[in-house]
Amino acid sequence: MSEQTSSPDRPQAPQFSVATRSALVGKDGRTGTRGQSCRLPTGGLIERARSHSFTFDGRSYAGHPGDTLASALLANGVHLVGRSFKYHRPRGILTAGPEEPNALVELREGARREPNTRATTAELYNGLIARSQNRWPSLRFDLMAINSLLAPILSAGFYYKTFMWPSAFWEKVYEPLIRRAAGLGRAAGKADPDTYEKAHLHCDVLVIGGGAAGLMAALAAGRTGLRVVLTEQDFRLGGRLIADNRVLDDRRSVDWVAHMAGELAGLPNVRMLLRSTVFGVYDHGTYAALERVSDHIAVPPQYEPRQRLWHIHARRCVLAAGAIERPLVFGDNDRPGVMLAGAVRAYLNRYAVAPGRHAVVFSTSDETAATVADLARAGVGIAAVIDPRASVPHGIEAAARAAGARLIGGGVIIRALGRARVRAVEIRTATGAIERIACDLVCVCGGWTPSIHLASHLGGRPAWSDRLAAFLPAALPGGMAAAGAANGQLALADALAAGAEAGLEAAAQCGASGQPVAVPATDGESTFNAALWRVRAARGKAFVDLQNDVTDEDVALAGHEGFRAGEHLKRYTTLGMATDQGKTSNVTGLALMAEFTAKPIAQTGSTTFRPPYTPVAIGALAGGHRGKEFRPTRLAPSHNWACERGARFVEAGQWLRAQFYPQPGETDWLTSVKREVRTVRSRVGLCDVSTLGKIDVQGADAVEFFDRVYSASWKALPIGKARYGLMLREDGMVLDDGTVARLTAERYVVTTTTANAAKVLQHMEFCAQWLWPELDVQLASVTDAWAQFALAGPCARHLLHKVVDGQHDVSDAAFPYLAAGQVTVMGGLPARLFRISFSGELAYEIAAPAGYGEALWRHMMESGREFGVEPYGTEALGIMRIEKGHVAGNEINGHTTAADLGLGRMLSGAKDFVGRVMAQRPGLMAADRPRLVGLKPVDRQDCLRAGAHFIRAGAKPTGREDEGYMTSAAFSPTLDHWVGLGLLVHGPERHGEQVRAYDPVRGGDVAVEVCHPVFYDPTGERLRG
Amino acid sequence: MRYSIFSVLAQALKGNTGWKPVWRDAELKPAYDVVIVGGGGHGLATAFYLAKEHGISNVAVLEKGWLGGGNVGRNTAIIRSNYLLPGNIPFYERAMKLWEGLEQDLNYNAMVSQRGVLNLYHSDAQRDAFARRGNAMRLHGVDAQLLEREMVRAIAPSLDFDNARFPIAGGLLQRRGGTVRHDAVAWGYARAADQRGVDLVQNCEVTGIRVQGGRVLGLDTAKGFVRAGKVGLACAGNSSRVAALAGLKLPIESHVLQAFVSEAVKPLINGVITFGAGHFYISQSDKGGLVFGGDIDGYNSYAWRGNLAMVEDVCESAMALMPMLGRLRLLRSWGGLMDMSMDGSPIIDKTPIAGLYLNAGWCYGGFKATPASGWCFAYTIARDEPHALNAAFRLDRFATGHLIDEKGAGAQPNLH
Amino acid sequence: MRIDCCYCGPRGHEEFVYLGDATVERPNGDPDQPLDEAARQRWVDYVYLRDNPAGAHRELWQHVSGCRAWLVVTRNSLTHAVLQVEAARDVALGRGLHQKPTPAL
Amino acid sequence: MAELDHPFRSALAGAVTAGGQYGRRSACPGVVVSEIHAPGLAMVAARKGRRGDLIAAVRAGFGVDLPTTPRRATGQEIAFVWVGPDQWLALQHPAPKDGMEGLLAPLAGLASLVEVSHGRTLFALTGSRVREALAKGVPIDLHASAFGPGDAASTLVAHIPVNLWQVDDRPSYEFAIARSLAQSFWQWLTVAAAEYGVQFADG
Ligand SMILES: Cc1cc2nc3c(=O)[nH]c(=O)nc-3n(C[C@H](O)[C@H](O)[C@H](O)COP(=O)(O)OP(=O)(O)OC[C@H]3O[C@@H](n4cnc5c(N)ncnc54)[C@H](O)[C@@H]3O)c2cc1C
Ligand SMILES: NC(=O)c1ccc[n+]([C@@H]2O[C@H](COP(=O)([O-])OP(=O)(O)OC[C@H]3O[C@@H](n4cnc5c(N)ncnc54)[C@H](O)[C@@H]3O)[C@@H](O)[C@H]2O)c1
Ligand SMILES: Cc1cc2nc3c(=O)[nH]c(=O)nc-3n(C[C@H](O)[C@H](O)[C@H](O)COP(=O)(O)O)c2cc1C
Ligand SMILES: [Zn+2]
Repeated sequence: MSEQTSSPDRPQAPQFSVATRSALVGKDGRTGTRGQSCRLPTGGLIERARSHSFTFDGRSYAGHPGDTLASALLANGVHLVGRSFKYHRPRGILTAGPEEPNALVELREGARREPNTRATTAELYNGLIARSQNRWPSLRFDLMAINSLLAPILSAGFYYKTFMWPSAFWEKVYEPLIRRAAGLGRAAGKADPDTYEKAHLHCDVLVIGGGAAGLMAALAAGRTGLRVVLTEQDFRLGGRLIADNRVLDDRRSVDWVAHMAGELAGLPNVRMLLRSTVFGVYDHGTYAALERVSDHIAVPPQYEPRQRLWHIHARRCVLAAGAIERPLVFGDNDRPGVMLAGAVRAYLNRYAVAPGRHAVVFSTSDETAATVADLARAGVGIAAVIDPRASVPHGIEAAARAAGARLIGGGVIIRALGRARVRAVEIRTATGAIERIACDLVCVCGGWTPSIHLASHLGGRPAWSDRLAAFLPAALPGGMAAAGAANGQLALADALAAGAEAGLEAAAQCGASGQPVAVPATDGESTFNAALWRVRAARGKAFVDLQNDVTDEDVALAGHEGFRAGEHLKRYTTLGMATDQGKTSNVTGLALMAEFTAKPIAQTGSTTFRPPYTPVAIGALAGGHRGKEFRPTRLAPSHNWACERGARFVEAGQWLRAQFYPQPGETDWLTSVKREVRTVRSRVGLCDVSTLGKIDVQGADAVEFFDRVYSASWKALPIGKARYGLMLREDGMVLDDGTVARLTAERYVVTTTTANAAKVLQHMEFCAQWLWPELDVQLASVTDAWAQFALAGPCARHLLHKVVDGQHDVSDAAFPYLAAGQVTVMGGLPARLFRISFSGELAYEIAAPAGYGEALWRHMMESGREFGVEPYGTEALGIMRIEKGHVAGNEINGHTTAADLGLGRMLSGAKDFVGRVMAQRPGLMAADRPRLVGLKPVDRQDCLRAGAHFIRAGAKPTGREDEGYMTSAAFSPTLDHWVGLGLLVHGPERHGEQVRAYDPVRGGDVAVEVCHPVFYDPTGERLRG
Repeated sequence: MRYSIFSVLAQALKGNTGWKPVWRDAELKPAYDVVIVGGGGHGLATAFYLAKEHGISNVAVLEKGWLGGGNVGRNTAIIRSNYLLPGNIPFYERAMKLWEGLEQDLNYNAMVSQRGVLNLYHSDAQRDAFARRGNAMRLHGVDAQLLEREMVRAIAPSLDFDNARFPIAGGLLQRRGGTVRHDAVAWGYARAADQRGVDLVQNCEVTGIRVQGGRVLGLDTAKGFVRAGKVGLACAGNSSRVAALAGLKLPIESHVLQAFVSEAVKPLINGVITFGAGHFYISQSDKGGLVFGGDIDGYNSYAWRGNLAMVEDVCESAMALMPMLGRLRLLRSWGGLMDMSMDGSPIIDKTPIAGLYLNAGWCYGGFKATPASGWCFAYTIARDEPHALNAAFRLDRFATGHLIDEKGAGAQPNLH
Repeated sequence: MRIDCCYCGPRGHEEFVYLGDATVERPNGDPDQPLDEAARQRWVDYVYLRDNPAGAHRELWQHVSGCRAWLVVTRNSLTHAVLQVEAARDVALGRGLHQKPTPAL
Repeated sequence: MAELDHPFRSALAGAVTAGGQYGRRSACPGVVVSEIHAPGLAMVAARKGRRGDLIAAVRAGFGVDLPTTPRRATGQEIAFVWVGPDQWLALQHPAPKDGMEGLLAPLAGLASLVEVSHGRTLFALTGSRVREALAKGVPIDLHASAFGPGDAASTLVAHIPVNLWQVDDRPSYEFAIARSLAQSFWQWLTVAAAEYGVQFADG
C-alpha cells in the first residue's frame, strides 16, 4: 500500500505484492534485503521494491512498505524491544497484533511523541523514529532491573503492607519514588500538533473484522443491496488468512482475500474502512470506531486529520473479530524470542521474516502442525516440538516428521534461558527427565481466546465453554451476532460458513433477502486444544500478565489472601490492567485462580469488558473541540464595531461580550471603567444588551400563563407597558428575573438574564406543554433576531430623538418609565423601544432587527457625539447595577429566596404559581436567613471584595461566627469609594451596624458599614426624569 | 497479623507463603446486634467504627457481590474538604483528619496522598465564588489558597494558558486534598473490621426488610433470614431499591457517573486539577495512568456503564484544558452508580422505622467522606441519634426546607 | 443512547435534556386550598421523592436541540431499552386534569 | 421604505470573502457554500386548537400544504418548514416588503407569527462532496435513501443547533443557524470540508 492515505470514501482494495512470493526458501537465503538479516528472500505481503528506513533507539534500520515496526525489527534481528513495568525485565515481541503486551515503544519525536505504542501494529513508514521506554540508562543496561532481585518483597499488594511509617514519608519519599519508577513511556508534554475529526456513518449492517468470517458476512449482506460497512483494524483485510498458509477453493488464502476484497469493492453499497477499530459498543446500535487516517505516514497531509472518530449507527452488527492466541505459563516465559506460534506464522507468511533460526515449538493445540510446516518451509530449524499431551495427535506427528523435528510428547518447558534473547529451554519430558535444548525462538500456543469484548460492552456476561476452554459471547447487545473465531468457530470452514450465515441473517432482520454466498472449500484442520494453564514445578518466574509482571505466584498469593473473586484478583494483582487489558492473560489468570481455589472457572467469572477495545487517543475523542473551538462562540451585533474600537471581551456563557472599551492612554481597566460609568451618569452611554434572552409569547392565555410562571400577577399589565418579574423554581428559590412587556393584547416579549436564557425557555416550554397544556400560549425565542441596545444617561432622550423617527412621541409624558412600544428608527426601520433602566439613569432599550444592529449602533454613536456618547461594557454595567442595588447572577445564585433578596413583596398571595408552596417551608422562611444589604467600607479608602464573609465586629473569625458574605462589590466612581451587596443574617435590621468583611484567602479584613442596598438615587428620580 | 516492613521482609524469605487472608470469608450467623447492608467503603467503615468506637462487634456487613465492588472500587479517588456550606465543611474536614491517620488506624497502607486539589476558575465571578468558598473553609480551620493565573502556571505549566476558549484566570488550591488508593480503603477497613470480630458476608444480597410494630426485625437475604437489633443501610447507588424494601421512598435518583484512565506514563501531573469551564477533573495514579472524569451521564440508570457522548464531552474538556493529552490514549472507561440526592448532599439519619438507619445520597462525592461517614453512621446507630457532625444530613430536611445545596441547582439531581 | 422522538425519529440523547420522573403530579397550589400536613406532604412528594425504579421508568425529556417537544419516555433503567415515547402534551391532556381556566378578570 | 443608508450586515461579514476558496485549492471545490442574503423568516405556531384551520388557511392563502412531519413544503414563493409540533418556519427569499409578519397577516388568529428574519443566517450548501463534509457534523442520515429533497430536520452540529432541509438531489441543502452562531458554524464547515476544498459563492 502506498504512502497516500486512504480516504474513507474511496476504500481501496488491499494490494498484494504476492507476485514475488515463492513457496520455499533456500537454506542460506535468509540474508534477505539490505541488512535485513532475518528477511526471507521471497514471499510476504511487503513491497520489496521499496524500502523504508527507520531508527530504533537511535540506530538505523531498513524495512519495507507492508511491514509493521515489529516485523521490521525482527527482520533486522532485533528482539529486545522493551522493559517490563515492575521488574524491568527485558522483553521482546510476543504477538503480531494489537494484543501485544511487551513490545511498547515511544513512537515519533517532539510534540508528536506517542508513548506505549505497540510495535506490532505501528505501520512502518519512511523516517519512522522509535525508542524503547521505561529503562534507564539504556535498554540493554537498565538499572531498574534491580527490582527483579527484590521480587520476593515486591509481591502482589506488598505496598499495602508497608510504607506506613513515618506517616509524612509517604508523600515526601516513598510515593515520589514509586511514581517515578512506575509509568511506561513518556508523554510528549507539549500540545498535540495534529488534528482529529469526528464523523457519522449510518448503515444497515456493520461487520466488525475483515477475516474469513467478516468477509463472508459482508459479502452476504452486501449482495442483498443493503448498506453495509466493514471495518478492519489492520491495514490489510484477511485476518488469519493472510497470516496463515491456507487454501480456499484452490486459491491460496491471500489470493482468496484479494478476490473477496475485489468483490466487495464492486458493491457500491458496501463501504470498507481499513485501519479502523471498532472500540466501543453503546446503546441502541451505536458503535464507535477509530480510523487511523494518517498514522502510517510521518505527518498527516494538510487538511487531513491524524485520526477520525466514527459514530456508526447500525441496525444490525456481525461481530467477526476473531480470536487471540494465549501464551503458556512456564519459567521465564517472558524472554525475548518466546513468541506466540500464530504470530510466528504471521511473521513468516505475511511479513517474510524469520524470527529465529532454531525454534522450539511448545503448544497445546493441534495447530502446531501448521506452525511446524510454516517454520520448515521458511527454513527455520526446529529443535523440538513439545506437546504436553501424552498422546500427540497424528497431524502434529506427521508435521514434525516431515520437518525432521524431534517430537516430545507429554513434555513441557519448565524454563527459558537467556536474558536479552532466549538461548535455550529447559524441558521436562514425560519421564520427568530434565533436559536443555538450545534455540533462539520458542513458539508457544496455549489455545485461543475469542475476541468477545465488544459483545460484552453493554454488560452481557459471557459464558464459559469447557470445550474451548474460553468464554463465548452470551447475552449480546441488541442487533449483534457473533461469527467465526469470535464465536468459538475456530476452524476456517466453520468461520466461513458462520460468517456467510450471519451476514445473510443480519440482512434478513433488516428486511432484505439474498442468495446464500457459496462457502469455499478449505483444507481441513483440527482446532483441538488441550488446556494447560501453567507448567507445574516450573523454574524461575512464570508470567501470566507479561506487561504488569503478574506471575502465577502472585495469583496464588491473591487466592491465599482471600482475593479470590475474578475482580478481586484483578485489582489486587493488577492482572489485566495494563495497556493490553489482559488480552493474552485474563483467561489464564482466572483459570489459575479457579485451580488454586478448586472452583470451576465459570464460578470465578470473567472480569468486566469495558471500552475501548484497544486504547484510543484522547485527542481523537475530542475531535476538533479544543482550543478556541472547544465550544462555539456567540457574537453580539456590535461585536465587529467593538473589535474595531479595541474593546476587551469577556465570556458570558457562550457569548463574547465587550467588558470595557479602553481609550488611548488608558492603561488599567479601572480607569476605563470609571470613565464609562461617569459617562453614563453624566451624559449618555451605549451598551449592547442583545445577549439577554428574549422570548416572544403569544396567545389568548398568555397572561394566565405568566401568572403561573411568575410570582406576581400580570392581569393588570396594560398594552404598551413593561414590568419587572421574578420567576421561582418549584422548590421556592429564585430562578431568574427579567421584564415582560405587553406589545398587543395577546403578544408579549419576555427578557431573561443572559446566563439563564436557555433554562428559562425550557422551563416555560415545560410549563406550557406539560403542566398546563390546555393554555393557548406559544413561545418563540427571538434572542438572535433582535439587536438590543441600552442607551442610558441624562442625555439619553436627546439621543433617542435623533434615532427614533419623528412621528413617535418619546417625551416623558408620552413614553414614561416602563413604557414599551413599537417605533421606527433611522428613517423607517421597525424597532421596539422599552423604557427600562438597569443603571438607574434615564434609560431606554432599543431593539432592531439584528442585521441592522451594527448600523443602528454606528448611527447612535455618531448622532450621540454631540452629547458625548460613549460605549460601556459589562464591567460598567455591573458597577451601576450594584450602585443601584439591583440583584443579578451573584445574588440570584440558586441559594436565595425572594425574601432573601428583599423581593418578598413580589410574591403574590392570591394565585398559584411555580414555587409558591415550597417557598413557605420553615427553612426558607427562617428569620435568620442571610438577607440582602448594602455595604460600604468604614474607611472609605478600603477596597471590598465579593466572596468576603461577614463576622460580627469584635468576634473571632470562626465558622460559628459566619454571618453571611459579600455577593458583589465594585468601586463606585459615583460615590468615589467601594460599595458592595451582601447577604447578612438579619441584615435589613442592621443598617448602620459595622461588621467585618473577612477575606483571608486574599488577605482582606475590612470593617464595613451595613446599609440599604440602593446606594444611588434611592427614590428613583433619575430614571423617571 | 500486623503489617510492616518487617513482616514483608520475613515473608519474602519464606516465599510469601505465610500471609493470612486479609479477611475471613464469614458465614452468616442467625442474628447480630447490628447488620450493615452494603460492603462498600461506607458500610465497612461503619462496621469498623462500631467496633472500635462503640465496642459493638457482633456486627455483620452483608454485601450482595464482592467486597468493595461497588463505587468504592471504581471512583476517581479524590479526597478534599473544600466545601462551601456550614452543614458540610466540618463533616468533610473530619473525614480529612481521619484520612490523615488512616494508615495507623487500620495498619494498612491505603496510600493517602495529599498532593493537592486545584480548582481552576475562568472568570471574575467564578473567582469570587471560589473566594467565598475558600474563606468559608478558612473560617472552619480548613486550608485554602486562592491562586492567581501566574501562580497556577507555576504549579501546572502544561495547561492551556494561551489559546483557550475559556482562559484560566486562577485557582483555589487545597493542599491537603489529594487521592487515596480506592480499593485499599475497602480492603483496609474490611481487614480491620474483621480483626475486631465483624462478619463480612459476600454474595449475600438483602432481599427483604422485616418490620414489626414499627421496629426493624431482621433481613431476608440470599443466604436466608438474619435477625438484627439494628440495621444500617449503606447501599449507595442502590439505596432507593433497598429502602423500598422497608416501604421508604427517598429523595434520590440513581445515575451513572463514568470515569476514565489512560495508559500509564511517566509522571506528568502531580495533584488533582479540575476545569472550571466544563466538567472535567484529572489526576495521575501512582501506576502512571491519568485518571479523569466529568459530569454524570444525566438520566436515571442502574446500568453501571456510560454513554459515548459523555466520553467525548470529557475528552473535549481534557483537550481544552491540556492539549498535550492529545496523543495519550484512553485505556479504559467505566461507570458507577450514583445515589444522586435532591440537594446534592447526603443523608445520615434515623428513619421513621425504629432501628433502621440510613446512609445515602452521596452523589459523586462520597468516597472522600468514607471515614467520617462510617464514623458518624456508627455513632448514629450506636446512640440512636446523630452526632453534631451529621446533624444537618437529615432525611426530613426536604420537607422543612433546610437544604444543603452546594451548587444551588435545586431539586433536580442530574444538575448537582 | 438513542431516543426515538415521536416527531423527529431516532436521535442521540445529547440532543435532549432530561428532567426526570414523569409520574409525579403537581398538586394543586391554589392559595385557597388549605396547606395542611397532607398537602405539604403532597408537595414534598412531588418535588423531592422518587420511586427510582430499576426497570421501566417513565421520565420527561425535552428534544431541545430538535423539535423542542417535551416527551414522556418509558425506558428501562437497567438496560436503557426505550419502550415507548409519547408527546408530553398529549399525555398531560390525556390525564384529563386540564380544563381551560376561567377567563382572565 | 427608503433603502436605508445603513446597510444590512450579514453575520458572516468579515469572516468570508465572496468567491473565496477555503481549504484545499481545487478547480472544482467539493463543497460550494453561499449565504442566502436577508431572507424573510417567521415562526408560525398554531394557536391552541386551530391547527386544522391554519392548515386550511395556508393552503388557501399560499397554496402550500403545511407539512406535519419534518419536511419542507414550497409554494410559489414561500416555503414552510416543519420545525416542531404545530410549528413551522416560513421563509421567503427575497424577503417580502412588509416583512414576514405582514405577508402572513391573514393567518393572524390562527397562528402566532413571529418575525425572525434576522435571527438566522441561511447557508446554501452543495457540491460533489457535500454529503461527506456534512457527515463530519450532522448526526442524522443524509444518505439519498434516507433523506431526500423536501426532508427537513433540526439537530446539533458541532454543538451548534441547526435547522436543515434538502432542496434538490444534486444534492443541495440549506441550513438555518442562529445569527450569533453563524461564524462558529462557518468555522466548523471550513474545517470539515477543507479536504474537499470549499468555495464561498456569492449568494
Ligand atoms: C466514577 C466515579 C468517580 C467518583 N469519584 C469520586 C471522587 O473522586 N471522590 C469522591 O469523594 N467520591 C467519588 N465518587 C463517589 C463515591 O465513589 C461514592 O459516593 C461512594 O463510594 C459511595 O459509598 P460506598 O463506598 O459505601 O458505596 P459502594 O461501594 O457502592 O457500596 C455500596 C454497596 O452496597 C451493596 N449493595 C447494594 N444493594 C445491596 C443489597 N440489596 N444487599 C447487599 N448489598 C447491597 C453494593 O453491592 C455495594 O457494594 C465517584 C463515584 C464514581 C462512580
Ligand atoms: N485452527 C485453529 O485452531 C484456529 C484458531 C483460531 C483461529 N483460526 C483461524 O482464524 C480464522 C477465523 O476467522 P475469523 O474471521 O473469525 O477471524 P480472523 O482472526 O481471521 O479475523 C478477525 C479480524 O477482525 C479484526 N478485528 C478484531 N477486532 C476488531 C475490531 N474491534 N475492529 C475492527 N477489526 C477488528 C482483526 O484484525 C482480524 O482481521 C480462520 O482463518 C481460522 O482458521 C484457527
Ligand atoms: C483510580 C483508578 C485507577 C485505575 N487504573 C486502572 C488501570 O491502570 N488499568 C485498568 O485496566 N483499569 C484501571 N482502573 C479501572 C478498573 O479496571 C475498573 O474498570 C474500575 O474499577 C471499574 O470496575 P469494572 O470495570 O470492573 O466495572 C482504574 C480505576 C480507578 C478507580
Ligand atoms: Zn423531536
